[in-house]
Amino acid sequence: MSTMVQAIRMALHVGEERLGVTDIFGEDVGPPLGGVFTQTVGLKTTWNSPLDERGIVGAAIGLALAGQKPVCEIQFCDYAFNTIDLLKLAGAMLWSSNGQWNLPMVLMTPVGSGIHGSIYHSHSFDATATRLPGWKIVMPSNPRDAYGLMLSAIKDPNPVMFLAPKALLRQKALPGEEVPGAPTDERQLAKMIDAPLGDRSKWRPDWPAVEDLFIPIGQARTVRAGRDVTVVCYGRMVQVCTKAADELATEGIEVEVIDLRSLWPYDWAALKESIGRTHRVIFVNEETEVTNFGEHLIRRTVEELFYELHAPPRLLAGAHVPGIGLADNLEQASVPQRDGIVKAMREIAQHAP
Amino acid sequence: MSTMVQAIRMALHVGEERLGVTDIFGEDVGPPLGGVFTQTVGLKTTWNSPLDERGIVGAAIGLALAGQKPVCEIQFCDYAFNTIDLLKLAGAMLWSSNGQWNLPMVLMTPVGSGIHGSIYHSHSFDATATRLPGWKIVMPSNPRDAYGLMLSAIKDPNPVMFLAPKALLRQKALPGEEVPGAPTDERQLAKMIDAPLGDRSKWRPDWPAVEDLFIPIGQARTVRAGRDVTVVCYGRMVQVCTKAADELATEGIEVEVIDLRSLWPYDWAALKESIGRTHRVIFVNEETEVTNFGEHLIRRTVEELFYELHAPPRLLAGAHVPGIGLADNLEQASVPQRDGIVKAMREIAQHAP
Amino acid sequence: MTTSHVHEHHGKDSGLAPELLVQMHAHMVMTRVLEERLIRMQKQGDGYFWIGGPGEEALNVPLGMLVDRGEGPMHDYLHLHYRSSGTVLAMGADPIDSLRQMKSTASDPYSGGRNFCNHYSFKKWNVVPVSSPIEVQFSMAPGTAIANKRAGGRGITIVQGGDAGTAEGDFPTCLVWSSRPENPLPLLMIVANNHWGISTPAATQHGEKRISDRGKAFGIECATIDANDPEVAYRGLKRAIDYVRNERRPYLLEAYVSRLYGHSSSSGANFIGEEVDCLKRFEQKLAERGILTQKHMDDLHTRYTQELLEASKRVREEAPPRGEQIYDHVFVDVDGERDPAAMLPKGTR
Amino acid sequence: MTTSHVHEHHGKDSGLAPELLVQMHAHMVMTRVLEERLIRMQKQGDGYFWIGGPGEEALNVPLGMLVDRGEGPMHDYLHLHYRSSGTVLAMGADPIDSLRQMKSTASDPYSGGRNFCNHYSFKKWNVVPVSSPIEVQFSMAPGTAIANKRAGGRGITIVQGGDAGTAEGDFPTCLVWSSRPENPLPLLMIVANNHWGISTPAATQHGEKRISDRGKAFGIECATIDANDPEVAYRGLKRAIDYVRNERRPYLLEAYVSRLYGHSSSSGANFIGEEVDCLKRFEQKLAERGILTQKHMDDLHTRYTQELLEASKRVREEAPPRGEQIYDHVFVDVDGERDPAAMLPKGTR
Ligand SMILES: Cc1ncc(C[n+]2csc(CCOP(=O)(O)OP(=O)(O)O)c2C)c(N)n1
Ligand SMILES: Cc1ncc(C[n+]2csc(CCOP(=O)(O)OP(=O)(O)O)c2C)c(N)n1
Ligand SMILES: [Mg+2]
Ligand SMILES: [Mg+2]
Repeated sequence: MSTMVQAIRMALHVGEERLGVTDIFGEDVGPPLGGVFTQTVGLKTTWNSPLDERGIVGAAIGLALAGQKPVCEIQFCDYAFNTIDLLKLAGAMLWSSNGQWNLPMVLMTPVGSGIHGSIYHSHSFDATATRLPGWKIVMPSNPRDAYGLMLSAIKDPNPVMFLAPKALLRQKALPGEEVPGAPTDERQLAKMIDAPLGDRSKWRPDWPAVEDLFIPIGQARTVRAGRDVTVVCYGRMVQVCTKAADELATEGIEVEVIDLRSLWPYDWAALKESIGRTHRVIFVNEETEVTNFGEHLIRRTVEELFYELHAPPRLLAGAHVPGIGLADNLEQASVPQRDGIVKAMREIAQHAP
Repeated sequence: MSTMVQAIRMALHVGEERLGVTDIFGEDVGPPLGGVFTQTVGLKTTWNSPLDERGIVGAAIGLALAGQKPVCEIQFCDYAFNTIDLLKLAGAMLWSSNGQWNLPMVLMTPVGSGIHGSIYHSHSFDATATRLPGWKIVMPSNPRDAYGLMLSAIKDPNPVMFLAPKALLRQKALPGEEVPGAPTDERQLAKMIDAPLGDRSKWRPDWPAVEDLFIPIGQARTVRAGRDVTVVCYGRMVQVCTKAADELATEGIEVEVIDLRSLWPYDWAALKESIGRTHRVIFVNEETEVTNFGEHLIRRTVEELFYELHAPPRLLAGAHVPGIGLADNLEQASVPQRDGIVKAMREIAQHAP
Repeated sequence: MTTSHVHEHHGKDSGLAPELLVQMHAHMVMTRVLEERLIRMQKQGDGYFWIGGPGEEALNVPLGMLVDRGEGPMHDYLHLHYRSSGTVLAMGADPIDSLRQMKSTASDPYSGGRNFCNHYSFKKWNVVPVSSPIEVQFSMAPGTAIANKRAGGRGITIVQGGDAGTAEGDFPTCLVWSSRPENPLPLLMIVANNHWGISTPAATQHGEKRISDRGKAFGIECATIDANDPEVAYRGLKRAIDYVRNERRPYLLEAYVSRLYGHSSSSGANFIGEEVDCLKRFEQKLAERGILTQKHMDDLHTRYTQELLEASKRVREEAPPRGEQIYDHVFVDVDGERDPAAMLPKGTR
Repeated sequence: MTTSHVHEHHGKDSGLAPELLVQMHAHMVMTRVLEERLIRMQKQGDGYFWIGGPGEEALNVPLGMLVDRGEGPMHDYLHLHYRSSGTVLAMGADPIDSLRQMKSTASDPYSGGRNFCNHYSFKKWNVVPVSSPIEVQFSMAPGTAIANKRAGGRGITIVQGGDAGTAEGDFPTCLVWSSRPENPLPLLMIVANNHWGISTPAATQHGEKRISDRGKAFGIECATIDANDPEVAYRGLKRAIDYVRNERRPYLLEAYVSRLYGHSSSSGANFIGEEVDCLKRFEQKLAERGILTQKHMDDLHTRYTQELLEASKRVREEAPPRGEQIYDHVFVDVDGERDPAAMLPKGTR
């Protein structure tokens, strides 16, 4: 049972060995630490950067321009907001040069709340990311998807942003969510690839023979089938919504939970099919609720499926306030919680047109 | 008949004389140029800054922290994308200090396409701006509103962003859109407040006795009443939509055009009343169409007015591509045009549920 | 003239009055004890995260003692970082408020339970809110310095950050904006150089022999000092502050400090034996010079520790903020206007 | 050793071969003629906006002549700005393509009618796309320089911008990243100092005596030269490029240049008599030294002018891009994958 952070690390290792990754870099990404979540420890091409997010994104663009395959990290997405101009530039490089320069780069960054991160370690990035034409955006909800999406991101010749739900990084894989080829015994895996505490200068990882797994960018996953309501979510909200759906099942309400996995491009075909069947849909994410990507999905839904709907589509998202406060009550009042989701699911299921 | 750029200049003058404005600054804002659109020429408190948008926003925050009343400018909103972290910080200052520090600052910046500005002088900023909790956002569509919204922005004790549709800056006021107290003879006004070409070191403006006009932030304006369709727009799109509505009137279709004027807070009461009457609504803006503020308004509409709607709500917005190309055909294909708006209005008006 | 040199004064008398040294020592002890209490609280589950300034006391306490404290541009503005506990305590902050912020209580006067510990804000003393993003304070500082200069008094702006943070564009922004020929500013920039950025040694990322050299190209007065010695730090700060106050021009001060408990609770927050302990070193000197006895100093340490232990117990009883309070302080109301927060679509959560 | 000095060699022989000077002169004339043609086109309504490099020929032409031209990290990468016409023409660019970009034709090879004139892009020559935002090229340049160094050849990265732009954080980002002790980079930074930022005189905003001094704190080799003299510029550039090629370390070169037609068409694009005209000055020297006759030089000017006039007529006949092409080149396709642009909701426009 690997964790998501182990899955990411194994994917980056495969990237180095089989997919031509040349540089994995960012603040504290290289030795001795190997990432604030240990996501890059023991890898071959890692290096530490100066404390300069603009320099990190800029260097990644430059490396990609020169045909290298960089994976750069912004330590927390909360610290990427001084680089939006460079992210826009990266997304525009191919387009503005009329097809001359593509950028084979990956930018990975931890997102979302759930670790008591206070104002600057709780930001979401999906709204901002989906406003960057020229970028593909992926966001896994479990170790297997993290592994398969990272491999696809690395293989992709375009800029791809990998948003890692930080609250899930240390969770163990559930059955069916394992990284193919990785030992299922967690003790054994930890011994192989987790760095020892203290001095690691002599330690070398013993990488398991993991298999290729390329989860197509743009392909959603139905986590839980259901006939009554469609719930579209991603990242940390997938587990919360699935638990909420299980709870409602005891009331005889069958909720279909779709994990979008790719935010851009996104799997409209899957959404259309499901909403066409259930006629009721809720979009759930942690991002602040105004000018929110879920609102785009609602727009698309009413644009194409208006007469399919038996209830107004709903959005459950973060409060439109300047930050997520540290105190428990504040964080819980700021992002969707299981109870609220259950309540919304029940309301929409029981809604009579 | 003053132009919008003259109206802004007169409002800034009133700000200096009657509302305590201490600093009007930014790149080329001070002498000799007085702004790339002449919006700040002849004013008392203007000064030029280094070519550093982060420094501009940072200095404005610092000035506001120290109880000054700065109006800072980002020369084109296209160049504000390396300052989003600072804009977020400004919006969070009061909230994160639990109410201790408010920031009485105004940030003004030209937005939108329509002057053949190519990739970096055509950006819209409304989607990004409405994702900044703690900021109020205004965007005028004519000289009078520009004047009245700027005065309210200056008076407001919170950070206010003033988005100026650059394609309208040099248009003359239509009847009813004049700045109260300004001479209606344009030659006379120009002689009084427009700087001469060439050396201006000795020139001094002769300010007209303009009156106070505080257009409440959060109050929309019905530009054109109509029973059949509601169109919600702002900035440059207001004229385009109004012309389109006039065209449709000849077909007996009466379109109501609402100029939002304030994007945050926005006048939901006015929208609700109108949509409740017409049962059909189109939202129009120039911003790229994915994770777009108009999508928020559609979400709010289906959330609260779903059963009032006799047709799916529509969004007309900019193409989701990396930039706005310079060639005419490219720009026109990228942002809403009158023909497309007329077509959409006709479709939604004739739409049979 | 632009200078850059390391002052070394260990051992020999600094010429500072004994009373001053005693007061300085007391503030340093309280700062250390407070940080150790915060670390303990976090480890005991009375807080989620710790970051703070043990190892910077010899720099931050003298700074707090030298500040012209007050509200408005006639007084000094401070743009501090998350290791500045010594400065605010020396200015007169009540340590229990730091415990409140650690415990995220509604009574936390700095952020109402919203921000991490050591994220200070004192409107009445011109201490602007400390924020987590590194170095942004260097972009804001010129603004308050313009106000100081305009006010025509002797107030100045002081901004402080770490060494790794100088790689951000905000640091040179401050160099450029404070030295504009059109309007040079009374602005003291302090770089607390502990030679680390979390896990990254400065020597691997920074080619500067001295960070303070970066001021030279701008004609900015600059110096580098060993701020593990509070007497050296006091005199270095005083020289810098006097210069900025009188000349109304910028000054860049690089100060070597220690990071005694590592970066933060994320890295364990355990005492690092290899780093110089400025407090221990200072106490040896005070004892040698017969200014204070070790006994007196130990007693002080014990008393403060006891006081803060009791304070932490009291804080444990204080209420947390309520969920609906997230909507407080988004805007200050403009009379007559409906609170825009009330106009929000309130999605279910 | 770090140096910073202004070389002055006017009048006296620079030791450069006459053939080289003749070639240099021809490129400078073509560059000037091209810019004047672009200006005329804009004024005649054959383009919306002009910005370019008249006044920088004496710097940019020698640069283009000294570049190791080719594709990939074994050759030089160039991150240029919107005044770099002289560099790309000296490298062999066809001037008609600049007219195409001015006219926004579909045949514009640099941007397909999407970008302003003088926004070059040559994949085959490592000239990365010029973009309008000031100074961002200084944040990207370290990336290509890392690739140059890794490739193990003699290729280097050259990045160029203006003087006002050095106030952006991207400039110091380049200083920090190119001089990291862990991995110093073969990176030549050129600041074309024309003493203006649109309407703002550098002297009002910049306290640096020399911009090149900003490299000193990082131990970066630096120099300031008078690049209104192409011989001085050639030798200054050669010294800098040789150093970077051989030492695989960064170099900061500040070059004084003129802005002969003002900032852009927004400021009128009229000839500014007060500024030094590097081409005129160079032609006087070539005549004095008997290297070229004024007649020959005038004829060249006339011939190029005629050529570009005819080219501009041809370009006028070329087709503009079609509206639906806005969706081209958003992504490069990954085999088997549906083009994501096709998945877009296409709102009416
Ligand atoms: C803009 C930004 N990037 C990254 C971080 C994460 N982070 C927190 S502290 C730190 C290191 C700061 O080092 P330095 O500036 O030397 O200050 P020190 O902590 O050593 O006192 C980093 C990278 C942050 N808080 N802000
Ligand atoms: C980030 C950014 N801010 C503002 C502008 C608008 N602008 C275009 S050119 C210019 C002045 C540039 O001056 P300098 O760097 O000295 O280069 P020069 O034009 O003098 O060659 C400005 C402010 C821009 N293009 N990019
Ligand atoms: Mg440090
Ligand atoms: Mg310049």
